[in-house]
Amino acid sequence: MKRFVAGVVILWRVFVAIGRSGWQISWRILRPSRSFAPGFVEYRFQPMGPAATTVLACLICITPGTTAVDVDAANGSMRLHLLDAGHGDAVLEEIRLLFEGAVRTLFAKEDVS
Amino acid sequence: MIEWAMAASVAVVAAAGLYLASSRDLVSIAVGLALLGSAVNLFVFAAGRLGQAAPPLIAPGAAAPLAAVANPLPQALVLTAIVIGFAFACFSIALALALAAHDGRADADALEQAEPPPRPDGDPGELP
Amino acid sequence: MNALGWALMILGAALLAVAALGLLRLPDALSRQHAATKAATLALGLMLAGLALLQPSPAWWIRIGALVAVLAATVPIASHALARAAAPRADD
Amino acid sequence: MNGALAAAPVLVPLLTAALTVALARWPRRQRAASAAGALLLLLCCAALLQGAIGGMVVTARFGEWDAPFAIAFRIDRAAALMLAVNAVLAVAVLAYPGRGALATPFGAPLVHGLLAGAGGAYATADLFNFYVWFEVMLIAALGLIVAGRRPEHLEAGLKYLVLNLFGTVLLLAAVAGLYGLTGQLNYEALGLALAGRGDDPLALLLGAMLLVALLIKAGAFPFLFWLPAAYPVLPAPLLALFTALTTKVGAYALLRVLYEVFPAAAPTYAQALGWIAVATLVAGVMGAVYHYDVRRILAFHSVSQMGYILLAVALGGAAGIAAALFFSIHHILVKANLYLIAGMIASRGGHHDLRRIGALARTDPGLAVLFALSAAALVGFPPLSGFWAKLLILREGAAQERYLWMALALCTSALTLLSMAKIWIEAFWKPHPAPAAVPQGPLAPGAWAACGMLALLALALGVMPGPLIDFLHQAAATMAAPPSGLAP
Amino acid sequence: MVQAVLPAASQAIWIRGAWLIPLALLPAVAGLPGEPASWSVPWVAPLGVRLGFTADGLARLFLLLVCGVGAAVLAYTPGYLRGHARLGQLMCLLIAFTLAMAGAILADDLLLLLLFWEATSVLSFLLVGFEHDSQDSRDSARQALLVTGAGGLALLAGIVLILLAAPGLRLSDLAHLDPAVLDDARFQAGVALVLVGAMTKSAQFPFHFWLPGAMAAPTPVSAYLHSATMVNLGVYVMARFDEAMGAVPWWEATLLSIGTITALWGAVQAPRERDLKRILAWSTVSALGTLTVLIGLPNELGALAFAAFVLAHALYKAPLFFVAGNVDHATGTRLIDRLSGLRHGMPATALAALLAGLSMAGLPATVGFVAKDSIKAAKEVSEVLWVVEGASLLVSTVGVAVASVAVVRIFFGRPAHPAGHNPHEGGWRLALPPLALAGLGIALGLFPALAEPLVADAARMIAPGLAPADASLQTDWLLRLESFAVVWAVGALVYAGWNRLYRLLDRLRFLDRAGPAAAYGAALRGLKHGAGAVARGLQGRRLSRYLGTTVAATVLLCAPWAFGLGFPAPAAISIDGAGVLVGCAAAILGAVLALRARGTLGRLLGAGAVGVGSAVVFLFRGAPDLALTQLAVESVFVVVAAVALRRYRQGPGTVARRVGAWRAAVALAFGVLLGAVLLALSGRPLDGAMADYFLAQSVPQGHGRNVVNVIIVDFRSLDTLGEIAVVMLAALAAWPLARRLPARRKKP
Amino acid sequence: MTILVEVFLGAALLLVLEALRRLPGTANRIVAVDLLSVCALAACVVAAARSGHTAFLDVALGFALVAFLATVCWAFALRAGMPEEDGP
Amino acid sequence: MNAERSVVLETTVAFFYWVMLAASLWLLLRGHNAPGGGFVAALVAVAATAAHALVFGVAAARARLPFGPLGLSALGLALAAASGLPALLLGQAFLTHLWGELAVGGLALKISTVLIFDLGVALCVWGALGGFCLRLLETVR
Ligand code: NA
Ligand code: NA
Repeated sequence: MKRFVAGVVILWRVFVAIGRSGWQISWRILRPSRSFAPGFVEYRFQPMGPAATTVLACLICITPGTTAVDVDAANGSMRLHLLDAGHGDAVLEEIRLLFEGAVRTLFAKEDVS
Repeated sequence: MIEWAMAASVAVVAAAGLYLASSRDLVSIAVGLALLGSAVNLFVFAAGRLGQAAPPLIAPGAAAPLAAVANPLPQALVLTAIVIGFAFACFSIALALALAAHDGRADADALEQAEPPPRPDGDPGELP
Repeated sequence: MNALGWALMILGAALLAVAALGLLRLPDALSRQHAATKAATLALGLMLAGLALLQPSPAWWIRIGALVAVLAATVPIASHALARAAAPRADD
Repeated sequence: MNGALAAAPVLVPLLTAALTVALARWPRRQRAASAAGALLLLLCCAALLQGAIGGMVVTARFGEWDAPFAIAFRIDRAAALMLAVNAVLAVAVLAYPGRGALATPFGAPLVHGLLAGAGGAYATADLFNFYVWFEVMLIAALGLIVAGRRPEHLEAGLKYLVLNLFGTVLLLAAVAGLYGLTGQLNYEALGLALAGRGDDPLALLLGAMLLVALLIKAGAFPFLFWLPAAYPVLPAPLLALFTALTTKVGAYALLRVLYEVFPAAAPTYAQALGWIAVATLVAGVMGAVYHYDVRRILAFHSVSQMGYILLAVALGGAAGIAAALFFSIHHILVKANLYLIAGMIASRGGHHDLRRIGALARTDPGLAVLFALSAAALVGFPPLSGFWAKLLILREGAAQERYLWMALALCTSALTLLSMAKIWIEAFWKPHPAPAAVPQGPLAPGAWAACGMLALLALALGVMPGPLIDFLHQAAATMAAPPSGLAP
Repeated sequence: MVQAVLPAASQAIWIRGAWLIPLALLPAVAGLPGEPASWSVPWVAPLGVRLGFTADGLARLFLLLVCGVGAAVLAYTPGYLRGHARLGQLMCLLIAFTLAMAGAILADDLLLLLLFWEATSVLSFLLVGFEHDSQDSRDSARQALLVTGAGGLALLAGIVLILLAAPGLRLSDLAHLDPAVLDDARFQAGVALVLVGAMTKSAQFPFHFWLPGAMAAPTPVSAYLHSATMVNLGVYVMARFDEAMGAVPWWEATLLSIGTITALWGAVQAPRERDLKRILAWSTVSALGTLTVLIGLPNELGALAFAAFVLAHALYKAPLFFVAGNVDHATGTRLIDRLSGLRHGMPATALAALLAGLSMAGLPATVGFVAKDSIKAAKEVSEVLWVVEGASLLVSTVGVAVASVAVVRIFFGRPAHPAGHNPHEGGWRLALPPLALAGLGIALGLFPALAEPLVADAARMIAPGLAPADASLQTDWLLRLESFAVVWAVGALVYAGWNRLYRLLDRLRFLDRAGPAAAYGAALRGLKHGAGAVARGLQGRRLSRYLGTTVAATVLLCAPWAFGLGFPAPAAISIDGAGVLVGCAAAILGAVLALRARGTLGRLLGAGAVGVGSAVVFLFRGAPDLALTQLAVESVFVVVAAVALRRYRQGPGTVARRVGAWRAAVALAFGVLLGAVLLALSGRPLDGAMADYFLAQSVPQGHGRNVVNVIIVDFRSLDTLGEIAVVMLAALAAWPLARRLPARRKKP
Repeated sequence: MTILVEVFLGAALLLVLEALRRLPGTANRIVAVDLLSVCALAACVVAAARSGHTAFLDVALGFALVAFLATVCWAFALRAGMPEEDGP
Repeated sequence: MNAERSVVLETTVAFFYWVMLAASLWLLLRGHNAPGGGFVAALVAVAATAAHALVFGVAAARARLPFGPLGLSALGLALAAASGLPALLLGQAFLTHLWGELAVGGLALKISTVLIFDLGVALCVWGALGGFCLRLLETVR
C-alpha cells in the first residue's frame, strides 16, 4: 500500500514536472534575453539498486532544467546538467524532496543501504 | 496543388539523389541511391493518385469500406519497394565502408583495379 | 469539448514549434537537448490530451494512454543518453 | 500439379537458398543440398518444357484470385525453354569446381537466389512482380560479385550497383506510371488497356522508360558500362552464370514488353532499338578487339552478342522474335562455356592475360578442342549454333531491307573472328613467354563435365537446329499475336 | 590436339596408308557416267536447308584434282615431316581438308556450300599455322583466316540475298534460272557478294596478298591448298554462276577486269621474289587471274579453256611445290640465289621439276601446251580488249621464266648449296608424288584425248552450248609452234635477265607501300587504334561519367515524348492538403540538406529528413502502414548510419566545393522528367478496378480489414516472398563486407 | 482552425531542418534529429485527429518504440567518438 | 560502439527489449486488421536486438536470436514459402491461403496460413536485418 501510494505520488509529480519543465524551457526559448548559465552539478544520494537509480535518473531528466549525465549507482552520485546552474542547490534540494524519498519507498525491498 | 507539390518533391529528391550518386565520395553515392529510392517511392505512391486521405481500413463488422478510401494497391507496392530499397541501402553502405577500408582515398573516381587504364595509342602494351 | 480539444492540439503544436525554435536559440548542445526533450514531451502530451478530448472513446484512450506511457518512459532515457553523449566527459 | 509446376521456378531455388543458408556451417552438406536443389529445378523445368512442347501453357494465378488482379505466372513455350536452359546452366556451373565466390559459405544460397530471380522474371506475367524478381537477381548478383572481397571485386560491385540501381529505379517508375495510366499490372491486361493508346505521348514515354530500364539491364549501348567494369574480375563459373541469367533476362523482358504490352507502339520503338543494337554490336566487339585479358575479351563479346539479340528484337515479328530467342539460347550455352573454358585456361596457364600465357595447344589439347569448338560456335561457323542464330537474324533483316544493320552485323562477325583468333593464337599457339612456367596442375573432372555438357548441347543445337527453330517459331507466334482477351 | 584422340606414333599404319583415302573417294563419284548424280535429304527443314549433293562434270573435274593431288600430298607428307611430333595431327587436318573440299565441290545446296567453304577456311588456318612456334606462321595463318573469313561472310550475305530472291534455289538450278529472278536486284547484289567471297578464296586482286603470305605453311600444305585445290574453290563458284549471270552486263566485265589485274599483278610480283615458294605462289595468283578471265570470256571456248587450264595448272603447280619442298628439305633453304646444280644429288626431283616446268612453260607435248592452246583459241574467238590480250601475253612470258627458274636455275649449272648440307633425295615418298603428277601432265599432253571427256563435260556445265566439235583438245601442235615461239623467246630472255629484272623491279617499292597488303596492315593498325578509342570511351573508369552518360542517354531517349504531355492546372491550396504540403516541403528540404552537406553526417541526416517527409505525406494521404514502415526503416537505418560515421573518413578532395554544372544538369533533367510524368499522370483518370477488387474482396475472401496488409500477404503475396528473399540475400551479400577493421592506418 | 495545427507542425519541421542545416557539430545535429522524430510523432497524432482513425496512433506507438533506439544509437555513436565534422 | 556502461541504459534496455518484442508480436498478430504486419514487426524486433547489442554487446544480442541471425532468416523464408504449399496439396495455386477456426476454451480463433506467411516474413527480416546490424556493430567495437 505504501509503495502504491508512492507510485501514485511519483506519477502525479512527474505529470506536474513535465508541465513545468516544458513551460520553463519554452519560456526560456521565447525570452532568450534573460541571461542564464548552463552548467554541471554533482548530486549525491544514498546508493540504491539499479532499477531505483534508473527511475530516479529518469525523474531527474523530466524535472525542469535538469538532465542526468553520468550515473554512478554504486556510489550514489550523479552528474547533472542544469539549464541554469545559478540555482543549483535549490534544484538539488527539490529533487531530493520530491523524488528521492518516493523512489526509495517504491523500491523499498531493493534498498541496499 | 498537392499534385504539383508531389511532382516537385519527386523531381527535387530524384535530382539530388542522382547528383549525389554521381559524386566521388563513397557514402554520398550510397546516400544518393537511397534518395533516388525515396523519390521513386513517392512517385509510385502518387501514381496511384492522392485523392483520399482515409486509410484503406475496413471497420469491424463491415464487408467493405463505408466511405471512399485511399488506393491500397500503390501502398502495397511502395511497401515492397521501401523494404527492397532499405535492403539495398544497407548493402550500399556496407560496400562503401568496405571500399573505404581497402582504399584510404575513398574516391569512387580513383578506383581502377577492376578496369586497368586503356592506353591512348590503342595498344595495350606488352605487359601491364 | 471539441473546441478545447483542438485548442490543446494547437497549443501542443505551437509548443513543438517553440521547441524547434529552441534549437536555434539556445547556446549549446546540452541546452538544446533540454528543448528537444522537455518541451517536445509537453507538446506531445498536450496534443494527445487534445486528441483524448476530441475522440472520447475507450479505443482511443487506451492507445493514448499507452503512447503517453511509452513517451514518459523513453523520453527521459533519450534525454539522458543524449546528454551523456553531448556532455564533456567527467574525467576530461 | 500444374500449379505446383508453375511455382517451381521460384519455389525450388528459394527453398534451396534457405536450406543452404541453414547449412552454411557444414560445407559438404551444403553442397549436396545445393546440387539436389539444382537437379530438382532441372527436373521441374524439364517437365515444364515437356508440357510446352506439347503446346501447354502453364499458368498459375497465385492465391487463386481473379484474372487480371492476381499475380500470374504464365509459362509458355519461350519461358519454358529459357527456364530449362537456365536450369541446365545452373547444374553445369555447380558441377564446375567452385573457387572464389562460389566456395564462400553464402555462394550457394546466392546462386540459388539468382536462379529464383531469373526464374521469376521469366515466368511472371505481372510487371511489378517482374521488378521484384529483378531485384532478387540484382542483389544476389551483387553478393556474388563482392564475395571475392578483393578491392577489384568491391569496385566492380560498386559500379554494378550504382548503374543497375538506376535502371531499377527507372523500371519501378515506369511500372508505377503504367499502373497509374491503365490501372493494370498484368502483361495481357496492360496490352489490352494500351491497345488504343498507340499515340498517347504519356504511354509512349512510359514505354520508353521501361524499355530503357530493360536496355540498362541488358547491357546495351550506351548503358553498358557496368558490364565490362564488373565482369572481368569475376571467377569463371560466376561469369557463366551471369551471362545466362542477367542480361538475357533483360532481353527476354524486352521482347515481352515490346510485343505483349506495347504491340501497337512496337514499330515506333523498333527504329531506335535497331540503332542501339547496332551500336552495341560495334562497341562491344571493338572493346573485345582491344583487350588482351581473356575475361575482358569475352565480356565485351557479351555486349556485342547482346547487340545481335537486340537487333533481332528490333526486327520483331514472329521471325525476329524466334531469332532473338534462338540467339539467346545459343549465346547462353556457348558463352557460358567459353567463360568456363577461360577459367580453365587461366588455371592451366596461370593467368587470364594472353600476354602471359601460351602453348596450351601442346600442353592441353583437349582444352584446345573445347575452346576451338566454342569459339567457332561464337563466331558462327556452320554448322554450329552461332551460324543458325546469325542466319536467322540475317534472313529477317534482309527480308525487312535493313541492309545497313545487317552489313554492320556482318562486320561485327568478322571482328569477332579476329578476336577469337587472337585468343587461339596467343593462348594456344604462341610459345609460352616464360617457358620455365609449368601448367598449374590438373583440371578437375567437374570442369570437364560442365564444359563437355555445354559443348555437347551447343553442338547438338548446331547439328540439329530444326526442331528448336520450329519450336521457337511457334513460341514467337504466340508472343507476336495480338492480345486475345483475358482468361477468366 | 588430335593427339589426344589418336596415337602419337609418327609412322603409324594409318599415317602410312592415308593416301589411299582420297583415292577411295575417287571411284565413288568420278567413276559415274556423264549424267549428273544427285543425292539429297532434308536437314534444317524450317530454313529449307537440305543435305543436297550433286556430282556433275564440273564437280567431277575439281573432285578429281582434290583427290588426286590429295593422294599425292598424303603420300608425300609422312616423308617430308618424318619424325615430326605432330605429324599425326597434320595428317588428320589434311584428311579433314580433303573431305571438306570434296563436300564444297559436291554441295548443291547454297548453305551447304557455305558450310564446307568455311570448313576449308578454318582448316586452312590450322594448316597454315601448323608450325605455330614461329611468329611468321601465326601471322600468316591469321591473315589467311581473316581474308577468307571475311569472304565467307560476304558469301553468307550473298547467299541470304539470293535465297531471298529465289527461295530454295540450288546450285544445279543456276543453269536454268528464271529470268525474273535474274532481274531481281537482290539476286544480283547477292551474286556480287558471292563474287567477293570467291575473290577472297581465289586470291583475286585486291584480296590476293594472303596467298604468298600463306607460304609459311609446311610445303605439303602449300602444294595442296595453295596450288590447285582450295584457291580453286573461288573460281569454281564463279564458274557455277557464269551460265546464269552471263546475260548480266556487269558480270563478264567485272570478271575480265579483275582477272586481268590479278594475272598482271602476280606476273609483276613473281620476279620480285627470291624464295622459290613465294615465286610459285605469285605465279599461282597469276594463274588464278587467268582462270577468272577465262570464265569472263563470253564464249563456249572460254569454258573449255577454263577446264583445261584448271587441270593443267594442277598437274604442274603441285609438283613444283613438291619440288620446292624437296629442295628445302635437302638444303635447308628455298632462296634461289643460294641454289644451283642440284640435279646431281636429287635426280628424281630434278626430273619431276623438268617435266612440270615444261608443262608450265607450255612446251609441246605437255598438258600445259594443250591448255595454252585452248586459251589462245578462246581469245581469238572473243573480241576481248587489247589490254587483256597484252596482259595474257605478259603473263605467259613470266610463266615461262618462272618455270625456267624452278628447273634450270636450281637443278642445272654449277652445284651450289648452303654449307653443311648434302643434297640428296629424301626417299620415295618425296620423289614419287611430284614425279607421278608431272608425269601425268606429260601423258595427258601426249594423249589429250584421255582428258577430253572430263574437260569437255566440265566445260558444258559452264557453257551448255559447247558444240561437240569445238570440245576437242587435240591440236596439230606443229602448226601452233610459231604462235608460241614469241612467248618462249621472251620468256627465255626474262629468265636470262632474272637478276637484273629483280633489281629493277625491286625499285618498285611503292607497290609494297600502296598495295593491298599494305592496306591490310594499315587496316589492322587502324582497327587497333579505333578499338583503343572505343575501349577508352567505354572504360573511362570514372563511375560518375558512367552514371552521367547512362542518365543523359535515358533522358535523351525519353525526352521526345515528354514534350507532348499535358499537365493539370494547379488547383488552389486546400486545407485538406496542408499535411501533404508539409511532408513535401520536408522532403525537398531534406534533399537540399543532403545535397549541400559537406560532411557524411549531414548527408545521412538529410536522407533521414527525406524519409520523414515521405512518412508525413503517407500519414496525410491515408497510408498508415507506409508511414510506420518508413519511420521504422529510418530508425533502424540509424544503426547503419552510426556505424558508417564511426568508420568512414571522406577521401581528400572527394567532396567538391563547386557544383558540377554538367552533373547537376543531367540529374535535374532526370528529376524533371520523373516529375513531369507524375504530373501528367495526375491529370488522367485512374482505372480503379484493381483497387476496388481488393477493397471488395479483402474482408470476405482475405479475412482481413487492413486491405494493404491483405494485399501484402495474400493478394500479392508473391511480391512479398520475393521481397523477403531480397532482404535475406542482401544480408548474405553484405555479410563478407562487414568485417572488423584492421588496425586503423595513421594518416600522414 | 484545424489548419493551424498543421501550420505549427510545418513550422516546427522547417525549424528543425533549418537547425540541421545550420547548427555546427555532431551533438547539436543529433539533438535536432531527436526533435525531428518528435515532429513525426506529432504528425501521427495530427493525422489521427484529422482522419478519425486510431490506426495512426498505432503508427505513433510503433514509431515511438523504435525512435528510442535511434536516439540511443546516435548517442552511443557520439559518445564513442565520431569524427567531428566542421560545418554542415 | 564502445561507450562505457550506464546503469540507466542497461536497466531500461533490458526491460525495453521485452517490451519491444511484445510490441513486435502485437504488430505481427494484428497486422491483418490494422497497421502492422510482418515487416514492421520485424523492424521493431530488429530495433530491440540492436538496442540490446548497443548496451550489452553484440555477442549477448546474438545469443538471444534463435538459430543465429541467418538461420533465423532462412527459417523465415522457408516458412513464408512453405505457407503456400498446403494449397498445392488441395490442387490450388501456390500461396492460396487457407483459413480455419480453432476452438480454444470456447473462443473461436481464426487460424490461417496467412499467419505463417507473416510470421515467416517477420522472422526472415528480423534475422537478416538484425544479423546485418549486429555484424556491422561488431566492426566498430
Ligand atoms: Na557443286
Ligand atoms: Na563466260
